[in-house]
Amino acid sequence: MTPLEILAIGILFAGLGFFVAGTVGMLRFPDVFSRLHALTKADNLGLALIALGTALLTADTSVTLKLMLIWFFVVLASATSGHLIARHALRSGQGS
Amino acid sequence: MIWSDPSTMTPEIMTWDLPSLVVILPLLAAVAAFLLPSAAVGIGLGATALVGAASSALAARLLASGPEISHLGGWTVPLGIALRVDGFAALMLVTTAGIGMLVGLAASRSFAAKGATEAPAEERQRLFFWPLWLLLLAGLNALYLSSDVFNIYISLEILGLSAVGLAVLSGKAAALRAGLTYLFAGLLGSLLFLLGVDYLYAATGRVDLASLGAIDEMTPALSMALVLMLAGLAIKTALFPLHFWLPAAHSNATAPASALLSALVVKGSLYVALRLWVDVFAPTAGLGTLIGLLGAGAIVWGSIQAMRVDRLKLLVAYSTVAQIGLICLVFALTDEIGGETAWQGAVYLILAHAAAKSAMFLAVGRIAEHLGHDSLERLHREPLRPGMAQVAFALAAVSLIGLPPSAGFLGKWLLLEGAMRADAWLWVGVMVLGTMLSVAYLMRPISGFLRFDRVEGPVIMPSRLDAADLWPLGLAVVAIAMGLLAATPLSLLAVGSPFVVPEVVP
Amino acid sequence: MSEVLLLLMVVLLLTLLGGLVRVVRGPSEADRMLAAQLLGTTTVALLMLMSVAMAMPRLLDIALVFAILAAIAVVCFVATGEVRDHDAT
Amino acid sequence: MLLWLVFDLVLIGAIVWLAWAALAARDGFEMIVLFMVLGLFVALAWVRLQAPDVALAEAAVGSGITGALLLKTWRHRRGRAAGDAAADARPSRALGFGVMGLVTVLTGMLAAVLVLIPRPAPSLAETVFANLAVSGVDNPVTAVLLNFRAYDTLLEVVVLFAVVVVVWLLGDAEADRRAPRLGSIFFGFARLVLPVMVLIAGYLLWLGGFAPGGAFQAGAVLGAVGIVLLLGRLYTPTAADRLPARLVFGLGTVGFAGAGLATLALGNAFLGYPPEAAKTWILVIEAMLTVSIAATLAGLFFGAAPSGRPTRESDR
Repeated sequence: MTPLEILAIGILFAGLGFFVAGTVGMLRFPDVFSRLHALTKADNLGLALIALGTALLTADTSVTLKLMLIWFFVVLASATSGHLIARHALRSGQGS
Repeated sequence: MIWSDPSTMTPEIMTWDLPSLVVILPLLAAVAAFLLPSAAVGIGLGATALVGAASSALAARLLASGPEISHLGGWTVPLGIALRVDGFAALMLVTTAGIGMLVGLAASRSFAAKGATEAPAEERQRLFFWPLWLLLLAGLNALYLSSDVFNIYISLEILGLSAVGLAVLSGKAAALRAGLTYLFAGLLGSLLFLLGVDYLYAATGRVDLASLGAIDEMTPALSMALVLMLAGLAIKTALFPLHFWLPAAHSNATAPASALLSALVVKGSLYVALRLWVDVFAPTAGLGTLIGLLGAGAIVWGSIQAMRVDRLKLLVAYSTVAQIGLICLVFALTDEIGGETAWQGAVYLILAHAAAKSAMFLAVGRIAEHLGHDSLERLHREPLRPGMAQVAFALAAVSLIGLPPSAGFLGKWLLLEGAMRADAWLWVGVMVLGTMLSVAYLMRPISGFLRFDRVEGPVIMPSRLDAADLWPLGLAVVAIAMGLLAATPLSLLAVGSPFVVPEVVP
Repeated sequence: MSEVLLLLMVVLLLTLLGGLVRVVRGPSEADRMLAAQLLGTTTVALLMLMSVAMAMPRLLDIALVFAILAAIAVVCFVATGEVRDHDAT
Repeated sequence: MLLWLVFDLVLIGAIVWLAWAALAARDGFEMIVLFMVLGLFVALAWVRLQAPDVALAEAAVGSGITGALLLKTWRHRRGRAAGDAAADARPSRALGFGVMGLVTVLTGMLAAVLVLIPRPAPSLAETVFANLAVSGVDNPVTAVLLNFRAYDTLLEVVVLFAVVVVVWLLGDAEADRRAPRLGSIFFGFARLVLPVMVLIAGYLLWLGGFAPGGAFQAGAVLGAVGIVLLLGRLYTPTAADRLPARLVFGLGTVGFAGAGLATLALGNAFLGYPPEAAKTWILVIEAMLTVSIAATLAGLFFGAAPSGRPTRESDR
């Protein structure tokens, strides 16, 4: 394994850690809002690290660009949906 | 139904790709009728007439020069899809366009624009009947010409969806409920058929009927595929005991929609089943007997229900269940000596039933329009007697029962002859029983029409002949006349008949 | 190398299953939607890893479609949702 | 390899469990979310089956748009049937057992067929690849859908058209509840993402010529644009939009069938494109299909012919 690959694997594992943590938080946290908090970590950082690791492994410019694009849209979508769900939960009294 | 003489046709017609056109024309017309609701009646009738003319020209061409194949996209099978026209297909094309034309003329009257007094529901019926009918026509024609099981599946979907649309056209709660059941039953049928197609492809790597028909050995996988496809088609054809959706769907639709559903839609899937059975798969005697027994069950059950119900429309709908059973007896007979005769009889019964049942539903629609109800119990107490519609009903009943010289008689006679030549006396008995039962249930409304002793007050006959009565009457006359003018249809049916063994060239 | 990737994928798949628990348990509609959102993101991550492990770069197009459509269901969930009277302020 | 086996087994187990859970769920909303999640797993399964085309279609239609359609329908039903016990009635136990029996029989037959079919399974793949060079495109799936079996695809487009006709027949355009406005964050999102979605739809369409992609996937993404526009009240259909909407619904059918008539006029077989220009023909047809499919999906989501009546304003 080249040093680059080792680095990539390390980054991927860090990303995985965020996903595991996000899922655990999703299961363990007591209400919608704190669960939302757990979720956004996985979305933003977890996926960013996975995308970075994948980009390092493939080492291809077009793939890297596509990975960035995917990450960007997932973050955008999750920020928007997080906001919308939180607002909905607040208004409809589903918060607790 | 116009049988033009091939020698009088212009040379261009002789080379036109008529099989593609009879599918494409109604499609384009359906979109046009949806786009321009104000011109929908003209578009609908014009396109139906045009399709009828093209179908007749195609039939004439077939009589002159034999079966045709169009390779779509220029690709030969098994890579591409071919449209194949033989006599059976051409006969169905012409019948469908002809019956569609007469029902369409009746519909143009019953869904006529009423100006400011028109209720929203009436407006919907008027606007949506035409695109749905044209889609139905396209789906049916695609089905008749298809020679590819996957393509048949898609055609069945078009047929099923437009049929559901027609069934719920009235927008009444009962029609919507029945329509939902109809939709689910149809989808279940389609899915079973599709699963059979999957099995076929997995087992043979082919989906075109020519390649599938060339396979001589019925492997277990092929048998399973056949069973699945036939089960799917049985649901769509409403073969007992899978007819559960039919009575409600057919009796709650508006009259022209009921006429189309009963005359044409159930026949579409029956046509496919018969084609697969005769053309493609080596008939398996056990399965054929089973279908025949289900047919016998349908005759008994449908007739008994028709004798019990109180609504005239429901009686006519249950009679469809019984008649489908009668036609399905052919599945038990194709393997026998008189197989070809029985097959001709079944095809003729399909045509006869299409004409007679559409006439009957339109007539019942007219009667219900006059009386404001279609209760059998109250028929003979009504002072109002819509005479022409009742005559149409009675003439259609003549063909359904199978009295000479009607088309129903000819079909039943051929089927009976096939059974007798095969010494299949069980099926002969079933047919005789079915005939007696059909007399019994059809006499209920007809005796109601003819009894005057319970009427309180003077009997009123509608004084003026209404043009709307002409169309059911015309269809009923067709149902009789096709028995007298059977030579051309029968010789057309012989074109490319699957029973003709090709001569071996030494 | 590929073993390590596969191990990552299996663990990621297991977190997907973990997220399912929240979909089933709820209790509120918002909880279920939130869990579905997380599962969607995890699927995108899985597709990224699979594109390397199966050597199919075209899988990223699938991930891209998932990413771009990720918010549709949530937007529908909120936009067709009920508004209580006391919120109309 | 063992790990692949573990991965596949977990995936299969999850799909079976999800299917069961979606059926067994007592709550309609839970059912819908489970179904959406099932779409994710099924897409992964298609990838594992080396069918990226189907996976892409599942991604485009399966989870997002289907989820939105189901959610809207469910809410609509609930809004209508408030207090109506029949609306929430579950199918009878007998029906459940009947369906279960049927599914068991079918699964048994499927297993039997898997055992019975010859190996290697016969297929048309070789014939398709042998003719790919003259089809005008490099993606075998597109070659089958738009050239070898274009007639099937034409009829499939007609099925979509028939669906929209029936929905317009039945649909009720009346807005049935006050819906919340989505707020400025949503509008920022929409402003950024919608144009990109249109671009990606174009990308998928172009991709179909040589890789997984094509009119159906592109149409689904473009249809999602329409759904977001409708949901965010960025576009509210009025009675004046009926004719243009009908035009676009019919565009796929008319364009495809019209192409068939044009090939007939050229003296070719129906839908037999001139070989040297086949790629152009396919691309033009696919472009029309994309627009038509997108409009149809958005139209189905809207659920009715737009009425002349103004929709009730939302509260905030």
